[in-house]
Amino acid sequence: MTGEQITFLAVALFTLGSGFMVVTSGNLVHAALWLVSTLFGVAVTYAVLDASFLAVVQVVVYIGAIAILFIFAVMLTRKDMRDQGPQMNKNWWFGALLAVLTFAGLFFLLQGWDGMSRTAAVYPSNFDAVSELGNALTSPAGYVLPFEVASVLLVAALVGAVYVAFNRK
Amino acid sequence: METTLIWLIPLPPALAFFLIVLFTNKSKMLSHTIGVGAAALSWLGSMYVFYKAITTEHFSGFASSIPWLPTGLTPDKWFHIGVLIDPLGAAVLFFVSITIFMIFLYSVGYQNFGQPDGDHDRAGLPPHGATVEEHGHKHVVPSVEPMYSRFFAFLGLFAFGMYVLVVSDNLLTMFVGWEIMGLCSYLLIGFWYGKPSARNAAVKAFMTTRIGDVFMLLGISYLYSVTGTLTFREIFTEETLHMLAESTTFFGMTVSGFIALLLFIGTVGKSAQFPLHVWLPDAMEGPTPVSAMIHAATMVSAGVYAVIRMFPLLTADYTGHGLTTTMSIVAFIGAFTALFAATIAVAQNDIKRVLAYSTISQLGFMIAALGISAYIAAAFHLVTHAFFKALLFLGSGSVIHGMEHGVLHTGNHDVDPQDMYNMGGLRKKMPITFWTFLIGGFALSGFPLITAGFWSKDEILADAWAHGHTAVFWTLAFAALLTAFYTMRQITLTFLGEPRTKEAEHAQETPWTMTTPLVVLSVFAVTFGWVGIPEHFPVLGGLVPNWFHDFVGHTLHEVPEAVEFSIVPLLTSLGVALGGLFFGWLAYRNVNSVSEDRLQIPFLKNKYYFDEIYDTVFVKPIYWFAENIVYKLMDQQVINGILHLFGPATDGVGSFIRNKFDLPFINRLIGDGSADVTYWFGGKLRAVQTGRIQHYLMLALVTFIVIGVVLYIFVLA
Amino acid sequence: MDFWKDPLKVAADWLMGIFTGWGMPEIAAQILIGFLGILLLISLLMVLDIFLVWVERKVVSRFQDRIGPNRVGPFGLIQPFADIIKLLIKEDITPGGADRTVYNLAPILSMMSVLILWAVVPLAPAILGVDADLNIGALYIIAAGAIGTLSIIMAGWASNNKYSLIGAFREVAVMLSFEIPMLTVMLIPTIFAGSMGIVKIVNSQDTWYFFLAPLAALIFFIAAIAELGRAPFDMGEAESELVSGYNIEYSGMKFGMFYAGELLHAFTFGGFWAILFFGGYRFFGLELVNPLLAIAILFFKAFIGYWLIMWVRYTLLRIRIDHMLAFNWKFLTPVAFVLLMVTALMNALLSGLPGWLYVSGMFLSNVLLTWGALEIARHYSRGEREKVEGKQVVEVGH
Amino acid sequence: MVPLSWYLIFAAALFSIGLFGVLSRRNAVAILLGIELMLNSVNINLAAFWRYGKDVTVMTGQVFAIIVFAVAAAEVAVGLALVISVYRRRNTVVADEINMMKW
Repeated sequence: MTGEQITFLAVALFTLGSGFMVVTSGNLVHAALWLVSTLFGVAVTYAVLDASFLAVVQVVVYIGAIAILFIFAVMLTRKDMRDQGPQMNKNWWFGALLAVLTFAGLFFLLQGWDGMSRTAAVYPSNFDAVSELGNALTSPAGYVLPFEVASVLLVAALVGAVYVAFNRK
Repeated sequence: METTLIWLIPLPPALAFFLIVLFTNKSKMLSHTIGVGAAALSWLGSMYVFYKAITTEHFSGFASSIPWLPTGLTPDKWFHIGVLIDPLGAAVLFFVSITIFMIFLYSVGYQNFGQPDGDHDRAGLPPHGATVEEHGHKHVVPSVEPMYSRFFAFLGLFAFGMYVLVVSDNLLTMFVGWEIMGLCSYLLIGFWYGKPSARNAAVKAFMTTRIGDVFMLLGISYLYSVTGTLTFREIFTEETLHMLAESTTFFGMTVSGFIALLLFIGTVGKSAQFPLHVWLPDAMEGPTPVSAMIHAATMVSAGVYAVIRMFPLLTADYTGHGLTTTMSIVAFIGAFTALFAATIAVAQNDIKRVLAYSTISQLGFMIAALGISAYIAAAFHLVTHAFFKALLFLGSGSVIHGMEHGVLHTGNHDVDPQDMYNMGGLRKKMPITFWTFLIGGFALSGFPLITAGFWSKDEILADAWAHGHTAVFWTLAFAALLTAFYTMRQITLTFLGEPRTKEAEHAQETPWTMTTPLVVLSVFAVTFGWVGIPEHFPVLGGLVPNWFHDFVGHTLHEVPEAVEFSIVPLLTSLGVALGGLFFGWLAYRNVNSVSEDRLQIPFLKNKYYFDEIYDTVFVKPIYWFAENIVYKLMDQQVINGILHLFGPATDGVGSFIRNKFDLPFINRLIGDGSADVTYWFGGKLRAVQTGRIQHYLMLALVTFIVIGVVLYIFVLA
Repeated sequence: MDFWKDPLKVAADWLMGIFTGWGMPEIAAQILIGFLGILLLISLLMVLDIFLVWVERKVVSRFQDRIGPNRVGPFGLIQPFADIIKLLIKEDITPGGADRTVYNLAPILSMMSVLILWAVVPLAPAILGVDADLNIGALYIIAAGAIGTLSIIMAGWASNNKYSLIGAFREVAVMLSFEIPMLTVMLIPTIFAGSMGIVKIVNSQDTWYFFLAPLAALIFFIAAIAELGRAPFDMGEAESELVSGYNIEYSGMKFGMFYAGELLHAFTFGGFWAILFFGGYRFFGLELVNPLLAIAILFFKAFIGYWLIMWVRYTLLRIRIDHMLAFNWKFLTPVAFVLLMVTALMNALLSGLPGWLYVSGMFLSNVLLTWGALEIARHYSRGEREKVEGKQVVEVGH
Repeated sequence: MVPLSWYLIFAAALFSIGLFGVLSRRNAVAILLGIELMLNSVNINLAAFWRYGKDVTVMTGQVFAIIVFAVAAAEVAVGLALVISVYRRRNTVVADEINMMKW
């Protein structure tokens, strides 16, 4: 086992463990905080994958905005600090079964794919992924249209969210 | 930098159009600020590009293009659109941007900005004047145009079309600009749509130019199908031209000649050449800045510009000995139009109509020059003509404006402020207008040595003489004589002598926004000629280098040789210009009313009855055909008859089907039956719809897994 | 001689010799030296932090026409140490009903979010002969700020106190909102430098970016103050309304960490302001003489920024929360967006022109934009005022 | 070196955990939390495919991930706004009790 593999396993276990806590934690604020740690694990995974931009954006967008929004929402939709009653619905066992089945199915399908054992090419030393990503996002030969559509989606979501959550007097 | 700027040049007027139409229509102040500002921006950009072009050594063009229509698999095989400013483009851009900017500025004054709203003006009619009270007594002053903002919006769109046309590097976008201008000319000629004459003129202009445009589109399509490209620089390569010149098509013409002819028909429509010239005089119904815009700076020039652009195609099969079929047609139409329009102009009394026919005639000069392959002379005359004709039109607008002032003063609305016989002696009332109009008129007549018109017209004549096209030469020379004659007639009737009406006595000089463009354009009308003095000209030749020839010549692959100097054309042009001016003055210095004018020949006055001929030959028969054949015979008898037959037949079949098939079978069995089945199923299945999102998701997942497993087992394995 | 040229390098080489002499593999020795370097930097920062407490107290008393600490040591310099001892020996209270883990984690995260910022601060042209650059440095600053936001909401929620929760809500809303203009104007140095790397940004500042984009520097400054939660944006701990805001339940060293974290954060943002707009450690080639001199230059510039932040804090009044958010969303953010677009456009148009023309073009466009934005704001606020007070016509007497 | 399979299985596991959360939690906010986990697992896959693809200079994977970020942000904003709106009207955020839309 190389150092890289050990790092990966540690991060993956940390992330999965946090993820598990997200879906099982009885206290919703704790669940949201566990989400933060899961997201942080994912950010580290990106960093391991040499996707530094994604890693930082993950922290900025997910931890800095989305997780905080979750915590806000949790706090705004309750009367007490503690959660009352069970946090799982009656069919949770069926959900668990389905999740396990999904994982098994995915695992089975991935097993049959011959690209599974592929290893990464050596990362070019003078390759600037960030500016390359910038070019890809903004050049007409790249992805400028999806990028613009995504921005329109964000504006629509902004307006929609304000409209939906607005407290009409 | 330059190429980016060229892309941006057409943009400000287009933006101005949208801004004015969408947002600032209410505010006249804001609208004209945006319009004039946009024109100024484009002008600045154009000047920068022009400056860069003339300071570049051996300038051959700024070009840039992007792949646009995916007509191939890889972007380099796509249809490219782009911009191209070569020497010809730079020269055209130069005069187009100046004249457009000047016309925008002029419009502010012409449409009476800053004057009060009219008493009973309404949108669609020219303003009638407003009554104001000052120091206790009322008097009538000009009132502001009700659709002031809209006017600037249309002008902006028009300017956009022209800039697109000039900066295009391919026929397709050029055609787009061409058509935008066609639309705008329709909108602008019919700007005062409350007047029936303006409406009809707009429709006439649109329909007539449309005839040419259809042929032009045919030419473009043919060209694309043969060469697979519409980009100028790709068409004008040696191989392509050679290929086009070698192969033959209909009527034994070469492909290049045939395409050039088709494109030329487009020009005939756009530049109002015989026999599609009829729309242009009527287009005078529009406001005067529009006339200047259409007749000088942009649209008609665009037609000539297109032919100059396609010159390599036109002369692809020209060997230098004997004109080709297409070139002969072009030369004939040009020369004929030049003479024919000049004769009509002699008998017109409306100040703007004279200029309209003079435009047709001058465009004929250019077309004729192209027909005899005098490329640079045509381009030169295009530029100089644009300056002095814009000047003349704006000057005539200024005169009309001054006259309208007089009309408002006297209150006698029967006096036509455009009729030259109502004028006279205006040189004292409107000095700036007079002097600038005089400069423009002399430039048009080709007053020797000083004016720009002399040099460009002389070059055309010299070319015609040097290449031995004597018929063309003498025709054009006679036309030039007439030109000088009617120009002097116009100046004499309008400005010289004594006022013939009370209105003319009370005419007034126009505001600075109108006179400034006149002064600026008059400077160019004189000086622009000096950049193209032939090298072999006696005394003057060689004082200044023949810059224009050198510069524009670089547009072509090989710069055309300058023609040998010859004394005959020089003497001719001196003679016709001075003689025409002198006779014009002599004949009209004492004429006081229409009846004393001996040249009011009905045949000329009525423009050779062309409108009537077209009316009889084309319009009336088509109306008759539409009324009698299409409407009464086809529609009412044949089609309606068939339709009436269908009715009862369908009715019979319908009731049969209804009673025997629909009611018992469809309704009972299938209709009600399916409803029952659905009802039953719905009752059983509605338990599934619990209203809980997670149940749905689970159900979807289960289904997905089941389908996946089934597919895997039965299909993949 | 070498020692004075680059003492850090000499020290690192010396340590390397010792460690490898002990039989340690080279890679392990390098990692160890790296850790020691981090330790050194953090210790330096913590000592600086203690000093900052004294500076802050001294400056505030001057602003308020007092003398400030002057009993312990010369000019009261020993006072912060006495404060620390006091904080350390205080009882460590965790309120009943608090969420213990989260409650105790919050101050640590708060301090951490400040300290990790220093990972991307370029202290000198080259430390240990290496000029490493994180190519997303500018974004990293915002990312670290996100952790600070998290620590505040954790503290506010875990304390089980309504004042602290309200304070945290306000503070977090402000921080989230002001992150947007801040990130936007950070892209402006990025445009000029062509990179998000902080070192690249510093190195390409032959002209301070302040002169290219004064408006961006101003917006960054305002957003930074809001991000710090200092007056006039100190809604989170408005004493007169919320007693002490999100850290109301903290005492002893836990409170000390929030407090010290805030001071160091202010200083750090002074540093980033200097780095992004005032050339960082560069000062007419002086930075090349000695790395320690470069660090001193950077700290000097950071202190100026810090002093400005203090000046604003002790001069201006607190702004109401809704005004603050409206100011951000309706004014600062649009201005920042427009500025970004204008800058990008001008950069494309002016590129290739001589330097002075480029700089003056940029400067002029900024000034024009500022003027326009202020005109619009003035017009809008007059409308608002008239809506509240009714239109008032001022008669001018003859 | 870490083979690609590890990343994919890691992502699949995270996806399944998220799925479990979505299917089993009562609180609507918690359901959204699960969805976030699922989106993140997708992003891990995208980043891994980018890194393990034939050519690292082709940025499709990262671009796709960025767009997923945007979609996630939009989804959270609208989703939480809906939750808050529902809470205001019906005083509950338990998914099982928000079941008016049925036969």
